Amino acid sequence: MTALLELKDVTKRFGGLQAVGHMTFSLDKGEILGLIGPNGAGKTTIFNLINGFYPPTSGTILFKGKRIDGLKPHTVCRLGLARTFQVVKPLARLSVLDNVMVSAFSRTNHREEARTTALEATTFTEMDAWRDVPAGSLPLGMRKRLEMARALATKPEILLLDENFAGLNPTEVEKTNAIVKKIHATGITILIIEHNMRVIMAISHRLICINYGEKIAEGTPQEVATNPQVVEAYLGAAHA
Amino acid sequence: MSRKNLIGLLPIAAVLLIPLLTQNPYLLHMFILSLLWIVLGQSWNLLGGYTGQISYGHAAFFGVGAYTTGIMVKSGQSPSTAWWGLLFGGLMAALVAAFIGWVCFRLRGSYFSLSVLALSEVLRLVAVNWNRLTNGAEGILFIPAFTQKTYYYYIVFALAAVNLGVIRWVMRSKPGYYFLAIREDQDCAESLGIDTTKYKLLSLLISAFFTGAAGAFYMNYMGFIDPGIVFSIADISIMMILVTMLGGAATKWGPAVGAILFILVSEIFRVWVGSGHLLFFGVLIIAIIIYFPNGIVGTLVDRRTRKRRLRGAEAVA
Amino acid sequence: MSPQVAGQLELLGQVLISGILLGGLYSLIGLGMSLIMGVMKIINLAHGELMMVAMYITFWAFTLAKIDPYVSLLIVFPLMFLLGVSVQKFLLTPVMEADTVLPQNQVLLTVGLGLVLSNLALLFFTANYRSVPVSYASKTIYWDLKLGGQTISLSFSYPFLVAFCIAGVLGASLFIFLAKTDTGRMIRATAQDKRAAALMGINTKRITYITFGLGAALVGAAGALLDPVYYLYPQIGGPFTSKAFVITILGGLGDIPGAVLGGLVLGLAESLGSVYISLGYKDAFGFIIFVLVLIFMPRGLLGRGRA
Amino acid sequence: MAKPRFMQLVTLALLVGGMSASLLLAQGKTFKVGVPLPLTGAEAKFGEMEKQAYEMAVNEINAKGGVKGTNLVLDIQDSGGKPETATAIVEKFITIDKYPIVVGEYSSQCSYAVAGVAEKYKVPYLVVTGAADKITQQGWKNVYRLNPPASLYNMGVFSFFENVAKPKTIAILYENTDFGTSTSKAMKEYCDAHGVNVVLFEGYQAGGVDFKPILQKVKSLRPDVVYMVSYLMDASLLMRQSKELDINPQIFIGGGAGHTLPEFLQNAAEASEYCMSATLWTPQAKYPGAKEFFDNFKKKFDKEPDYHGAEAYAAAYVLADTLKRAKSFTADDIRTALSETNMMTAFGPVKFVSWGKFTNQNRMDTLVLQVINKKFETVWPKEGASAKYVFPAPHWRDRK
Repeated sequence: MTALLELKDVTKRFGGLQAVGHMTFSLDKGEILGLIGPNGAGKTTIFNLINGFYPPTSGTILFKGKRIDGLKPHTVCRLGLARTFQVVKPLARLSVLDNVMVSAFSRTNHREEARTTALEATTFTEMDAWRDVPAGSLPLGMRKRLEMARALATKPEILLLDENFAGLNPTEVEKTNAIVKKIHATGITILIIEHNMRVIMAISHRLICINYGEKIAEGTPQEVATNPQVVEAYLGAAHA
Repeated sequence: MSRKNLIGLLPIAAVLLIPLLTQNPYLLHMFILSLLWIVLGQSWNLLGGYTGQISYGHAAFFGVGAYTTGIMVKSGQSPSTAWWGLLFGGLMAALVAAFIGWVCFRLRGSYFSLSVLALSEVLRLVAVNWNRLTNGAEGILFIPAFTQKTYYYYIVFALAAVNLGVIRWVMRSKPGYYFLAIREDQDCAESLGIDTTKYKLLSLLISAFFTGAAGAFYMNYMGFIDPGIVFSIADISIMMILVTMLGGAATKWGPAVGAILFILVSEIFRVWVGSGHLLFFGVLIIAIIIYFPNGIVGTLVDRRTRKRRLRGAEAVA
Repeated sequence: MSPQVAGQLELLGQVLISGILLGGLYSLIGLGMSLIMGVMKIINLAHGELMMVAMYITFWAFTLAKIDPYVSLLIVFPLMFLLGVSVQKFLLTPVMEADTVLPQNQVLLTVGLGLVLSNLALLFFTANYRSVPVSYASKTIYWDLKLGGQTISLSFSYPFLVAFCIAGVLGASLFIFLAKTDTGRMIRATAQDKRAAALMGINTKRITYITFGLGAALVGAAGALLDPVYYLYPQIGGPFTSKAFVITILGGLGDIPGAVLGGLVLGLAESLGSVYISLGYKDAFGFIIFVLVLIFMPRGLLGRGRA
Repeated sequence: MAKPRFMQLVTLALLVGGMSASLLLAQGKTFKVGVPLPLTGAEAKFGEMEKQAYEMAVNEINAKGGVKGTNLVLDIQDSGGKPETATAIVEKFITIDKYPIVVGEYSSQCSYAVAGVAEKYKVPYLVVTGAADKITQQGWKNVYRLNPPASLYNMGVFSFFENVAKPKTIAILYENTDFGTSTSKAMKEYCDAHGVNVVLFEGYQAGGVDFKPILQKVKSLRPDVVYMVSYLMDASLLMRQSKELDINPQIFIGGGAGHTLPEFLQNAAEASEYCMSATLWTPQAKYPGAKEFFDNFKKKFDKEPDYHGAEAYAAAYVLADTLKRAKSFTADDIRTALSETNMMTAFGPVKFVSWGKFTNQNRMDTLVLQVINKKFETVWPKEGASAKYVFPAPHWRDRK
C-alpha cells in the first residue's frame, strides 16, 4: 500500500523555539490516523505545516508522492487536502449554506453546482435546518459541524480534523462520531487530532503520540495507550 | 423577473426620468454629483465593504483616471474624444492598482490601507512637479464637450448603472463569495482553497477601474482639474469611505444612500446653515456612526432580519 | 581644503542638523499616533486636529496670561490628556462595542471629530493665522568649526533645539513609563493581545482611555513646542496627520522606539531630499521610504512591529 | 435609551436653530448679488476678509441711498474653495435665484470654474482675486477681471530691477500652487530674457515647517536677489530662517500674497525688515479712499486688511457704479455697463480692456513695497512712493 501523505524529517522552528522536530510519519490511503499529545505538543502546528500555513524549516512533505511543503494553503486545498480548525473559523456574517458554498467553489466556477455540492454537504453533516442561519450565531456544536461540512465541500482525499469533538456534549459527540465514520465510509482518508481519548481510541486505526514537537510513540491504539513514555507524558502533564 | 427585482428597478427608473422633470442646471448638477459619488461609493464598497480591504487612498485611482483623460486632451485630442478617457482612465487606474496590489497584498493588516494613501500622495506630488506632462499646479483645463447637463446626467447614470450591474454580477458569482470569505477570515479562506492574494487583487482592479472612470468623467464634466482637487485625501479618499460606511458598507444600496445623503445633505447644510455647515456635517457623521453602526441601510436591514429571526425562533419554540 | 569643499560640507552639516532637529518634533507627533495604533489598532485621523487644539491652548495661554509656550506644556499636557480620555470614553469606546461589518467605524469617527474640532476652532477663533511672538523665535546659536584651514559655520535654531530636547525627554519618559510602571506594562500587554490582557484581569477599557489620553497629550506637547517656530490656524491639522501616519509606519505600527526613529528618518529624508534631489518632491520622500520599508522591511525599521 | 434621545433632540435643535437664523431676510426694495467665497477650508482667512470688505462697502453704499433707490444685498455663500461647490453655487445663483451678475471667489481654480459657468449662461461675472492668466485668456465675453493677472504682478519689480537693482543672479523659490507657479514663471521668463542668471528655481509644498535645508542651498549659491512667492505664513518662516542662516543677498523680494500680509510683520518681526514685495495695493497708495478704507476696516474688524480686502471693497463700488449706469437690471444691460466702466476706486483705476490674449482685463500698475521700521512702505514706482527704498539691504549681522 502506498502512502497518501508522507512527512519526512519535518522540523519547524519559531525563532529559537522548536515547535515540531524531526517529524516522520505516513498516512495510508483509507486509514484513520489519530494524532495525540498533551496541550502545546505541536499537533496543530503539524496541521499548519501540512496545510501550508507555515513552510517547514527543514524536511519534506509529500502528497501522493509529490512535494507540497512550501505551497500556499489554497493550492494544498485544491490538491485534495482539507482541514478543520480547532478554534472554529466560521465566516460569521455569511449563512451556513454560503459558508459551504465558498468552499464548494474550489471545485467549480458555477454557482448552481456549488450550491448543489453545498446542499449535499450540509445534508451529509445533518445541518439542513441551519442552512440560512448566519454562521456567527451558530452554537458551538454546529460550528464544529460546519467546519466538517466546509471541508467536505472541497471534495478532499484527505481530511485533517482538528479537535472536532472538543467541547461537545455526549449526544453531539455521538453524532459527530457517526458523521466521521460516514465520511470515512465514502473513501476519504482522515488524520485526526483529538483530546477525547475514548473517542480517538475507538475511531482510529493507528495512533501517533507526540510531545514537545517530537514523536514519542506510534502504533495501534492499544500499543500507544500502554506505551510508558505516552503514559508519562500525559501523567506528567496532568501533574504539572 | 421576480417581484423583488422589479421593486429594485423602480428607483432606477425614477432616477432615469429626473431630467424629464427638471432641466434646472443647479438641480441637475446636484444629481450628477450624487451619481458620481454613487459610482465612487460603490467602487470603494466592493473592495472595502465586500472584500474587507480598506483603502485610505482611492483618490490615487480617481486622479489617475482624471489625469489620463486630461493628458489625452492636452496632447492634442479634441474634447469629444476625451470620453475615451472613461475607458483609458479606468484602465490606467487599474494598472496602478495592479502595482500597488502586487506590492501590498502579500502583507496582512493595515499595510495595504496605508500604502494606497502613500501612493496617492506620491502621485499628487508627481502631478504637481511633472510640469511637462501634467501642467503642474496650474492644472489641466478644456472646454467641456456639451453645454447641456442632460447629456452628462445620462452618461454618469450609465456609468453608475454599469458599475452597479458589474458589482451585482460579481457578487453573485464565485469571486463574490470569495471576496466575502476573505473579509470574514483570511486564514480560513486560504484553507478553503481561495488564492486570497489573487482575489484581493481582482477586487482592487475592478474597484480601481471604476474609480478611474469616475475620475475621467469628472475631468470631462468639470473641464478642469488640478492635483490638489483630484488627489485630495480629505475630499476624495476619506469621503469615499464616509459615503460608503454612512450608507452601509457591504450592502447593495448603502453607497447610493450614502452618496445622496452626503451630496444633498451637505448642500442643504451649506445653503441653510451657512458658515458653520461643516461643523454640522461632522456632528452628523458622529451621530450616524453612533446610532447606525452598520450605516443607514446596513443597520435597518440588520434590525429587520433580527426581528424576522426572533419571530422565527418563537415559531420553532 | 578648498572653500568649495568647505561650502559643501557646511551645506551638508546644516542640512543634517535641520533634519535631526525637525525629526525630533516629528518623533513626538508620531509617538502619540503609534501608541494609539499599537493599542487600539486604529488610525487616528483627528491626530493633527488634536495638535491644533493644543496649539490654540498654548496660543491663548501666551496671549491672555503671558505664559511661555514651554511653561504652558504643564497646562497643555494634562488638558490634552483629559480631552483624549473623554474622546475615547464617550465616543470611541461605545462605537468599538457595536458589532459591525467593518472595524473602521472608529476611524470614521475620528474623521467626524476632526471636522468638528477644526470647524469649532474656525467658529470661535476665526480663520486668522496666529503666531506666538516669543522673543526667542528666531534666536540662533552659531557654531563655527575650524576644519582644514576653513571655517564652517553651523547654526542651531534655539526653539528647534529646545523642542528637540523636550521631545527627547518626553520620549524617554514615555519609554520608562511603559517599561517600568504597572500601567505601562498593562498598556504593552493590551497592545500585544487585548483578549489575553483582559483574561489576565487587566481593565482594558481603562487602558484604552489612558492610551488615547497619552496619545493626545503627546501630540499636544508637539503642538505647544511647534508654536514658537510655526503658526496656527484652524485647518493646520491635516498635513500633520499624514506625517504622523508615515512616521508610525516607518517605525513599525505601535513600536515606540521605532516611532522615534521613524520621525528622525522622516526629518532627515525631507531635509536631505529637498536639497540634493528636488524641493517639490520633499514630502514624497517620506512616502517613498515608507513604501520601500513596506516592501523590504514590513515589520518597520527596527523589525519589531506587528503586521 | 434616555441618553440617545437627548442627543437626538440637541442635534435637531441645532439644525432648526441654524436654519431659522438664515431665514431672516432683508426687507424693502433690494437688488441681490451672488458672491461665492471660501469661508471654510484652507482659504477661509481670505474669504473672511473679503466678505467683511464687501459688506463694509455695501453698507456704505446703502447708507448713501443705495443704487437708484435700491438697496444692495449680498448673497454670500461658502464654496469651501472647491470648484465643484463653486460651480453649484453659481448655477444656483443664475438659474434658481436669477441673479443677473456674479461677483467674487478667491482662488484661481474656483474663479475659473465660476467663469465657465457664467459664460455658459451669458451672465456677467466680475473676477476679484483669482489671478491665473488663463481666466481672462479664453475669449469669454462675460468674464471681467478687476485684479491684474499673475504674470503682471511683477511689473513694479521689473521696473525696480531695471532702474535700481540691476541684479546678475537670482534664486527663485515658489509655492507649488497655481498662483505661485504662474507668478514665478513670469519672473523666470523675464530674467531669462534680460540676462539675469536664474541660479535656483524650485517649487515647494505650502505649509512647510522647516525651509532651512533649501535656504542653506540658496546661501551657498550667493544670488544677488532671492525672490519668493509664498502664501500664508511660509513667507514669514522663509524670512525668519533666512535670518537664522545669515543669508545676505542684496535684497529679498516677495511675489505678493504672503509677503504683503499684516501677519508677515508680526510673525517675521525683525526678520521682515527691508524685505521687498510686489503688491497690488498698499494703504499709502495714492488712490482716493484707500487710506479711509484701511482705517475704517481696522477700526471695525480689529485687523488690518491687505490688498485682498481692497480688491473686494473696490469690487462692490464697481458693481454699484455699473448698476447705476445700467439701463436695467438685466444681464445684458449690466454687461454693457460693466464693459464701459472707467472709474477710480480705493484699489486703483478700473477699466476693462483687451490686449494680446487678454479680454476684459483691468490693467493697472503694480507696486513694490518694502518693510522699513516694521511698517509696509510703498517704495516703487518713485512717484507715489511713501518712503525711499533701502537697497542693498544691510547684512543681518550688521543690523541693530
